[in-house]
Amino acid sequence: MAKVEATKTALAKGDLRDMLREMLLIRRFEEKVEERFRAGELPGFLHVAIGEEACAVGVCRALEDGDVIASTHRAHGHTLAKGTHPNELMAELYGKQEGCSHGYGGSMHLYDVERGNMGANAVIGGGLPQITGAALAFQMRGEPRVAVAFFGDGATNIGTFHEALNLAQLWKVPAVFVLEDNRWAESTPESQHSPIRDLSERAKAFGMKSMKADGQEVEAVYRTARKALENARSGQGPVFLHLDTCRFSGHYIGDPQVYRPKEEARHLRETRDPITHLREKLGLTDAEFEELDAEVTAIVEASVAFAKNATDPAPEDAMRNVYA
Amino acid sequence: MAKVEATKTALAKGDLRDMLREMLLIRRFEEKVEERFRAGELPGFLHVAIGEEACAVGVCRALEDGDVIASTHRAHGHTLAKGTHPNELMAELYGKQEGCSHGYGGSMHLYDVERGNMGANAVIGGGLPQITGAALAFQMRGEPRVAVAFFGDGATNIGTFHEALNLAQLWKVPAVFVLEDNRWAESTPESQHSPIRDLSERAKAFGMKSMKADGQEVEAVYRTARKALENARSGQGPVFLHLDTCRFSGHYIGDPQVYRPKEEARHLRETRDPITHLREKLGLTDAEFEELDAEVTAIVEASVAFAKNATDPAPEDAMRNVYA
Amino acid sequence: MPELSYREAVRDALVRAMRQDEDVFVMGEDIAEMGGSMGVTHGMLEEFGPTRVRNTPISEMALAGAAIGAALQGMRPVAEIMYEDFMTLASEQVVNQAAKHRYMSGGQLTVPVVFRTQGGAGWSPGAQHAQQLEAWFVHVPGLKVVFASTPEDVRGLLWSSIYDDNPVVFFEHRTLYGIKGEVPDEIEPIPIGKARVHRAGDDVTVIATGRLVHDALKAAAEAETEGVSVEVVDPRTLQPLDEQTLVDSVKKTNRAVVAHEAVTRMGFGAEVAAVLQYQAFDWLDAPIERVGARFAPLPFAPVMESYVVPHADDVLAAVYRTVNKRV
Amino acid sequence: MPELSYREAVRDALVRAMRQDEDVFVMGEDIAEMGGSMGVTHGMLEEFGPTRVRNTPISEMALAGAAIGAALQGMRPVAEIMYEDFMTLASEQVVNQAAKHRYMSGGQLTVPVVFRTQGGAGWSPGAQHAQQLEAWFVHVPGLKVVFASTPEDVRGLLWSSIYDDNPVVFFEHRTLYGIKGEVPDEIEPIPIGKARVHRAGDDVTVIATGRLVHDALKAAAEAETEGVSVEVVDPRTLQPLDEQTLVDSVKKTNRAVVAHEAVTRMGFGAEVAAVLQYQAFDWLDAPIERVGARFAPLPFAPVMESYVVPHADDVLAAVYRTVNKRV
Ligand SMILES: Cc1ncc(C[n+]2csc(CCOP(=O)(O)OP(=O)(O)O)c2C)c(N)n1
Ligand SMILES: Cc1ncc(C[n+]2csc(CCOP(=O)(O)OP(=O)(O)O)c2C)c(N)n1
Ligand SMILES: [Mg+2]
Ligand SMILES: [Mg+2]
Repeated sequence: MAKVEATKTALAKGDLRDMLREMLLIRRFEEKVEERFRAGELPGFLHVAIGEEACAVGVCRALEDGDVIASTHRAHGHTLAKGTHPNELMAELYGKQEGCSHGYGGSMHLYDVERGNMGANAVIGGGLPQITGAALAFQMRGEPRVAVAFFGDGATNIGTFHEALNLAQLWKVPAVFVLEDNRWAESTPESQHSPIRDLSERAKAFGMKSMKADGQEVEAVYRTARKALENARSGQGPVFLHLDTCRFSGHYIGDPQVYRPKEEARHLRETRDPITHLREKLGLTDAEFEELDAEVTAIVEASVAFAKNATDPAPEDAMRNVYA
Repeated sequence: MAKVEATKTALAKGDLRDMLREMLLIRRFEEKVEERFRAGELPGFLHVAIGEEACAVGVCRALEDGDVIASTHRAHGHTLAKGTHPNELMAELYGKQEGCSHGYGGSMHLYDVERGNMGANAVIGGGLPQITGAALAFQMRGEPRVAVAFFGDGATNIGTFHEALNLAQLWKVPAVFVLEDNRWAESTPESQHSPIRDLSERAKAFGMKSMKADGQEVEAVYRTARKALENARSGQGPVFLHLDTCRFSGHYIGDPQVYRPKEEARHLRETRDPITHLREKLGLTDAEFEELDAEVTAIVEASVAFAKNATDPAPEDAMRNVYA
Repeated sequence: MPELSYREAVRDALVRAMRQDEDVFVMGEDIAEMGGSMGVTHGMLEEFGPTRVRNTPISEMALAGAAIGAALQGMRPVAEIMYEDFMTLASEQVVNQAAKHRYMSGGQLTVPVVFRTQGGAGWSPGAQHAQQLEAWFVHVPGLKVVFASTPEDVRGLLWSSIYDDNPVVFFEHRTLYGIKGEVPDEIEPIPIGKARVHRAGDDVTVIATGRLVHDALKAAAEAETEGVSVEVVDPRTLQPLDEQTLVDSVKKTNRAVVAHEAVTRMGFGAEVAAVLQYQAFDWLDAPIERVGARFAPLPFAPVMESYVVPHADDVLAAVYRTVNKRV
Repeated sequence: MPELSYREAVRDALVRAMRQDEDVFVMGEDIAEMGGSMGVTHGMLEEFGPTRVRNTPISEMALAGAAIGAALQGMRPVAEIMYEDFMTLASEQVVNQAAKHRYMSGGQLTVPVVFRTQGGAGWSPGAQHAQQLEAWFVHVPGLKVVFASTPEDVRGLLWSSIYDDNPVVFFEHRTLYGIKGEVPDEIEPIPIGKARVHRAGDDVTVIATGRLVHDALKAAAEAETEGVSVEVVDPRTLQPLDEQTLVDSVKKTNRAVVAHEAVTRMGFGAEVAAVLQYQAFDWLDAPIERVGARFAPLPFAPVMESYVVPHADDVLAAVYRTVNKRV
């Protein structure tokens, strides 16, 4: 998707409108995924990031060509924001050869190497040391590229996180570690999984620079991400980018959320929706918004049609790609 | 060994003299171990803590009966300070049945459960989560006991450390995590293994209270350890106890230390010897010191004689103790 | 006899042990309010409270290690590792610590801890959420390894595991939680180290674990219609292994098939085959057949996933191969 | 032909690859100034500098993971895990990540990384510094597994591993670093997946890995004096496994012994036995013997340690058992 001019700090209205469109596309895409899953069309284990669209879009918009990301189990938004076509993503969720992982990965293992997506990881923290390593490769070859890892608040409790950030800072590799802090790890609220209330403190243990932004304000995310990337790219070392965000839905599609007051999610949807915020900021009329909505909805519908008509792998294809 | 009265903050001369004696015993014991290893009498892989005696003695003196420790690969001092008789320790190093681990453990796996030594661990960080768990057991049963883990600066880089301290703070268990910071991890200086210069910063990531003491001043170690233990015992949560210490010898017995300027160790021995410091503080005359030295040296010599005359396990004994 | 699902049977053992014994408690990720990702601990928080039904952070090393430490201090913790794939993270603590403390201390310590975990394909989670790694732990002296396939067995064996003074790695199969079966009113502990003969037969012995026990029973019923009499044996505990029961059965049938969902190469079936060829060499009329997953990670697309892991028809084909080998 | 020690042979492969190829670099704990705890990388810091000879913190997960990440970006890292026991810590990254990225991405990625590690008893380090865990990795599709026993093999196979586009877990044996052997002037890459017949024989085939290759050769020489002709084969690569060479040998000798230092139960020998009994069933005149460590952690006291792990006399006894079975 179109890149925003690097040096720019403020964003032109057109850029913001593109971002709104992109967030809306992700929202409608994931709503469709929920619908198709409930209709029994989608196999596997799926997690949507509804409410967190500004994090994916704000960060990925700030990337340069050649930068790479590693995502998590909640990967649809990152994948679309990094440039994978909705058709290829939807086809993957349907387990088709045209899918971005050719049917081998699924929702938790979305890859698009050509577009700089090193893969979504279903093991919490699993992708972080690899981002440190990718950044090391860039550093060793003197390439002006940055490697970016997405992860959640729950992931800050796993040793892999600690080791990966420590090593990245020790070697000052060009990496940015993006914390999407939605204050939940499945059913476990932050107060039950972390002894500290401000997870930026985690970065102190490594002497890593940390930056913070409201994850519901895409412009703020974009601006802060630019700074973080600039810091990493210019050799000043990795950055811990803390995004304050919210999970509107369940942990996984179908999650009854017995552990969470219904009130909470409703309240968040009403007060913290990144799409509503940006729409108001841009002062879009209902007509304008509906036009945008219709446009992205058509793309999503088309992706479902594409996926359904796509090619099923043959059973024996399972034996391919085990080794190079 | 005799416990120091709990509420006391200052130490009576007699207590300090006991500590000097204990540090000297550990020093002479480890010098003897080096000698016997070089003589080819001791099998296995050994690490001495010469120069770090005040950490072991100061902390273990501060413990109450019922408190437990977990040690590291550098365990002789902790083991003696926690009350294991030199005979039992030396016998273990000779692989005898009378050894504190009955010949099954060796230098890196010293246990003395009756005396509260849950075991030395040869996996860096390996014992830390178990100290969190032992403290959890004390907390759940309402016992006024504290679990104490020793570890080095190099260990602060491993995920196990991060997870264990995080969990301990989250659950506010009665544990104290004692960092013996000698600024070396084998051949790797702290500057090469950690991005921060003050490792107390590690505790911030967990919101854990940290306390610091000069690890070469046994009284300071003791006093600070008392405070840390008090904090843990009274339910105010675990403490990160940072002891600034030095490794006078190689990483392991026989280490040529090609990576380290000869100068450094000599300088440390001359300026930072915890035994010299306390001896001067107590104003011991040469005669008094030599008397003390002769006393502990005799104990060490006796331990070697005891160990040599002790019982070799039978080969088939290897099949015992695999299961309860 | 009441009927319980496999899931309820696991819970029943946990609940009864916790009712009678203050030292028993459970810890794991999302086991409290949510009742565990598989719903096993559902309702236990309400009965026992957060002190004994402990939600942990995502810290497999510390959660396993803390359970070990509590066990070393006399508790009987049951730690849940949400997926077998994450046992890789806990493996240092399980393998180097839990399995060895008693030994390294020369018998001073006991480590009465249970690590419950689950895995299994058939629901397309992809390559990181359905591996079967039981073979790894069978290779580690000091550990006991249990893999139960029925509600009755899973309850009785979990009970025995909780009260065993050794560390037990306790495997449950994701696709079995829903199956129902009768269980005794009172828990009857099932000894660790005793295989179960599910079905007597004369022509071929199928030694199966986990989900494959049920596929083996299907295959056996099918084979019977073809006049082939199949004996189905579930070792239930992989370590210690009830070699006698397996060998006796094969000495009777003279043919053996070993079946599990794990990858065939270096899977548990290799150990069973090695034991049988050694102890029943002169009785074997056909090579021992191994049925297991093909040599690939688990793919996402259902058609491919189902191709990688074995099913009843694979067991049946193996059974037929052994008898054809005779003629 | 120059003579190199096993240690020097490993170093030679690393040094030559790094000289010709900027993408190759080494990372691990204490591999720089100290030259590694086994001295393998001695002198390499001086030649290549700290950028390509990287000391890492004690962070096995991150060190393994960073190597994987660099490999995903086109480098060819060789990561040293100081002791096999610590592979438990790296296992999540090796098993869930390195082994599966290519597959999960549907072939988009290659992961040209080598994980060098070592283990082995005989020097009384105790239970946490000498385990042999190669069997674990043989069970994981997507990994290649190498275990070389001679200077020539270790050099040629490490070279092939560095240039293989798949993740390779490369096992070295602690007690072999000192042994010397002739090697070609120029490195001759040894194909991964090709066994080596060290000694031809007619009566019994001994399939051995690591240190046991040398014990097997001792045993073979001894057996010869008793008129028993022993063929000794070293698979060298455990995954992929050169089944053909092993099977052909056994079809010739009709008897097999499998020997390794790892625990026998669920060890690599189980897989070999399962393969042989299946593919050479009608040729076997005796049960396949397995020689491996007894079922205990490694004890400290030398007399006990030596009792737990196998030696030449154990191989010899197994060889004799197979021939006695004939009469
Ligand atoms: C190592 C590991 N342990 C447990 C899980 C199961 N799991 C999947 S998502 C999740 C919660 C993650 O929380 P967070 O990191 O905050 O991400 P979020 O789901 O909130 O986006 C857990 C525990 C896992 N995938 N990996
Ligand atoms: C997990 C693990 N990795 C590597 C080692 C090898 N090793 C033993 S001691 C040591 C250095 C430890 O440094 P530190 O924690 O500072 O303790 P010190 O030796 O200085 O007392 C290393 C790397 C190990 N024992 N465990
Ligand atoms: Mg979260
Ligand atoms: Mg140190």
